Amino acid sequence: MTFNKNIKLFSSIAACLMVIMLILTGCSGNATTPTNPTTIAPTTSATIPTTSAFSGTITESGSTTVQPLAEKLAGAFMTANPKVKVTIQGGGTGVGIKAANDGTVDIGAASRELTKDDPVLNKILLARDGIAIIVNPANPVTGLTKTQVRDIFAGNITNWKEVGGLDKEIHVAAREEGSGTRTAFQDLVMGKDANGNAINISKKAILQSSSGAIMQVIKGDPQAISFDSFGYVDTSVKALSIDNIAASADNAKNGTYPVVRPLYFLTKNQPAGLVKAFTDYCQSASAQQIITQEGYISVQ
Amino acid sequence: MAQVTARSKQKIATAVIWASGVVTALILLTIVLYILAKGLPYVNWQFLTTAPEGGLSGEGGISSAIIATVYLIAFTIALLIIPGIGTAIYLTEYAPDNWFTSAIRYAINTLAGVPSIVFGLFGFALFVTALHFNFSILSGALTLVCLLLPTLISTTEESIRAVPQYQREAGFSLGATKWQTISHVILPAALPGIITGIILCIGRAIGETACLYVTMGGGSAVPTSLLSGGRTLALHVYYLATDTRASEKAMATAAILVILIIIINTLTNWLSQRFHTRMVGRT
Amino acid sequence: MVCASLSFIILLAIIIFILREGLPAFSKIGIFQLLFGTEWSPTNNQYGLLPMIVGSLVVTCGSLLLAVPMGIACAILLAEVAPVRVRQMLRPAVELLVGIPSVVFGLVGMLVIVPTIRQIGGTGYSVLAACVVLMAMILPTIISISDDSIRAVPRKYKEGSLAMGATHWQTIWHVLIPAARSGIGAAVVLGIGRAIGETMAMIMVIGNAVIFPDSLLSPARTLTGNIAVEIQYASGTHASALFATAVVLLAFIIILNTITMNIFKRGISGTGNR
Amino acid sequence: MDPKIETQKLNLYYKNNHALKNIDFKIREKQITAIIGPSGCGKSSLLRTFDRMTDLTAGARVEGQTLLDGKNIFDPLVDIVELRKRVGMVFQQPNPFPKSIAENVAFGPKMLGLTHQGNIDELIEKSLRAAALWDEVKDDLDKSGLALSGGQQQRLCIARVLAVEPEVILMDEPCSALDPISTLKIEELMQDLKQKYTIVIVTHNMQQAARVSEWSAFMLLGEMIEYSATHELFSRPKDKRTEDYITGRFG
Repeated sequence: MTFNKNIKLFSSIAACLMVIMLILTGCSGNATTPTNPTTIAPTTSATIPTTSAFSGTITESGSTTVQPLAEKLAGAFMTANPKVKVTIQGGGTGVGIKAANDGTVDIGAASRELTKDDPVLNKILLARDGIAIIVNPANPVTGLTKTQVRDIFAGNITNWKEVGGLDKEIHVAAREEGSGTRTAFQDLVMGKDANGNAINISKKAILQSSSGAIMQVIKGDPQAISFDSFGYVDTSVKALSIDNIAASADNAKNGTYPVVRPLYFLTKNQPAGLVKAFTDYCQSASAQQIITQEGYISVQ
Repeated sequence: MAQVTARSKQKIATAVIWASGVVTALILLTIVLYILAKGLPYVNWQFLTTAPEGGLSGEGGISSAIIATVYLIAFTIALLIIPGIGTAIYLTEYAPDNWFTSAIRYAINTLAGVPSIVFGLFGFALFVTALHFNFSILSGALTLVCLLLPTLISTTEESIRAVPQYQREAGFSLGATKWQTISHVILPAALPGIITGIILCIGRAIGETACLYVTMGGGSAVPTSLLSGGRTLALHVYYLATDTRASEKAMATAAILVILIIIINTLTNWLSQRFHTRMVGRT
Repeated sequence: MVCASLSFIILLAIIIFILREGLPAFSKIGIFQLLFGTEWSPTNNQYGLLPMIVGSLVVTCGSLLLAVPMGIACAILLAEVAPVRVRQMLRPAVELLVGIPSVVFGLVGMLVIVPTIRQIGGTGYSVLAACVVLMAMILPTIISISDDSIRAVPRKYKEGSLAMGATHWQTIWHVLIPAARSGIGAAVVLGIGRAIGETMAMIMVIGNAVIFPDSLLSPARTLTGNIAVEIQYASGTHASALFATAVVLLAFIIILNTITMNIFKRGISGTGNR
Repeated sequence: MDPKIETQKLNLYYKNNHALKNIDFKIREKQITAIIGPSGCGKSSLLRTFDRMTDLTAGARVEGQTLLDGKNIFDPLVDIVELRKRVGMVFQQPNPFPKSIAENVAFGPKMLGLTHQGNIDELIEKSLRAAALWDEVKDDLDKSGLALSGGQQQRLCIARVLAVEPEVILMDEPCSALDPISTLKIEELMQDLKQKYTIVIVTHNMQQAARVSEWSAFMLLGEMIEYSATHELFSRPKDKRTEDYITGRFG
């Protein structure tokens, strides 16, 4: 029997060795402090309802577009309520809707309008998000009409010179089918042709499974064009104006910018207790400030 | 005349072989050196100990990924040892030569070939949804156990078979029962081989991404319990590379992964030497 | 006894669960439509896997075409030609590369190989990039296993051939390689298994477009990539179509496995009568 | 004086090979009995039936009986552990465990739970002295058994067997892997072991058989050809085949 003892001994040594390492990295990096967003000016945290009476955990999962925003909001909420733990998971809009519906998480996140075959859920409008048409900064083109955008993405226009650019082939990139951002782009831009069936994005398009990956494609390829949510647009890419309306937060807020979609928190039924506190907070002025800071369009 | 062409064929062949060897070495080593050169400058203590901030910037370090990886590996190995070694012992010592044993062998061989994304889906369907473990280290670990079982079984079986038959006979001849002979003679002799197998599994688990991508949820927060989601170092490389602009941080994490693999390899080689000398005593 | 059947149970569980989740897709879409349909667009309820099957095959064969000759040549170098010093340096390097995670290869592929291919033409995200990355991944596996099997050939075979005045290369080509045939075969099959099973590195470099790749520079999508790329947003029939993709993959592997089991049973006896 | 071990109509089949044919053989207590014959004549197989090592080989089937102190050891009710405690075996290839010398010797008793820690060290010393190895290893008992010389390793195996206080010691060509000096040591050791133990030695070395054993048996192709006192067998062989073998006319 001695052998079994020392195999178990060995694995228990390995296990507690790892636990020790765990504690070491845990405390030295004070990793437990929530990822409080550095961007918030200290003043706003004062107005967060100091409901430090709250404790417990909230679980959220869903759209990867909402995820970074949710992480920032959760961070701020956790600073105000140290005894609360909010876990943010990705997984995509589909997972968010399913998880919220069968209760595996308290809050689901969706980055598109719910359709008829999605389950009926309580929608909490978090923010709106404009979808920008982005190109490599080196691309001379500054604006396109909506029909030009549709023809490019459908594969009818294939050379930049047809839209006032260089004589180079257009490389179309897009999010994979099913992604909230793409579904919104499909409804708002591609739309339907004369006899009512949807115009599809060209099958030759490069598909990437996350917004960040799309940014990589655009950043690396001067001939590439794609779409991504405002939240992701930064100096490494150039957002084109649509029908000469600049892709800016104000234009999106005042409704002139045509390509905007809602970002929802979803709960099975009316939120209550801790979940309600968090969702109310997310609609509070301070939360909306975080939302605008992050490049999204606040609802207030 | 035939002799001449044979000799010239010999020269050409050796040249081709040397060329392919050099090209292969070049390709493979540039990959490793590229990663280390690009990644290492960004590796510092601060990078290792701060938690990554969510969002696109990819700022912050990788402490939550390290903690999640450690949690995952410890839990997976702890779950893996008993069934893995148990099956190997059964197959080498007790298995009757019948259809059931060959069915088990067939299952192990097939499991070894199943792609990790299929394990991921299986884990997703069983652990994440059916058993409601949700996206968590627990689901990830259980999936990894299924994935690594064939590896541990075959390495353990190999090291048990490497123990010479006369050791087994010596044990029996002294009146030891079958289980006593196994646990006191065969397993101790095969121990270094088994440990090598376990380390191999750790190495593979650290490198695994596809099956964890769908079972661990990939949240960037620090995992506090077995049921909280997280991302391993390898997954973090993927998220950094595709989800954020911080490609140099992805390089840094990849560099750490490569270093981990180097450590594991040297450990395995050292152990298999020891296993060899221990069995032979002095030649 | 119990833990032995565990592995058997796990294999069954995998097949059952994947089938259970995949069945709705098979029933709604139909096996024929699923396997041979050429259109894959979940939003319009079209689930044809043929482009992905072709994609997987093209990438696997492409990478094998590159990796197998190089791998075997390198194995010969290691086993027979290289002096011991070189062997002691190269061998650990190859073993190290067997352990390198696939996501590292994907990263290098995305940041180095894709931009270089972009210079040649297209977007860079292409079948060629996928083949190069896959080649780099399966090369170490093929080298190390082929090397082992060449070195396992009994010395007397080699000495016998050399004694008859054969050159070193003739000995290698006519005696050693045939004798190690089953080992090398196993190495190639392992390479195929890993190539078909690779996911993360693929979605980073292949562009994931659901088309039949018409040239080396055109993007494509593999079966595994199809699952990983769309699992995030899949629900309902779309999700079960992804599970159906996993069923197809599983079928590939099981067929591959049964074939190899038979070959090597015969293979081993085959070398006997050389 | 009834025999320590006796076989009656013993037949042994390996799958379809009839290894032992109707062996009737009596081994006297506290004597050294040698079994000689060309390789493949079944002498080792016969030896291995005495402590049922044949059970380990797949497809082995035994007919007839082997009696130890009058009781048939193939009777299913026989406790195999008890049998192997009373009948120890030394193998052709010295096979100490990859453990320390002390652990090697203590292995048997610990397995059988014969002693508690108390007098284990005494038992180790006693066994090593009995195997004439004590003086050479007494101050590095925790050195690995594998680090000893061939002769020492074989004596360690003998010590290991003695530690379980057997009644019979079976030796399967114990010296074929050893140099002449170690072989001589083992043969001297056998002389003083014979006071307390019945010894059966299988060897293809006829001089060794002549030197050490009181009784010798000659086997050929699975049959017991002749069995008598050693000096008689070597000086006045009754069967012609024994005579041919002894005079070295065939292998």
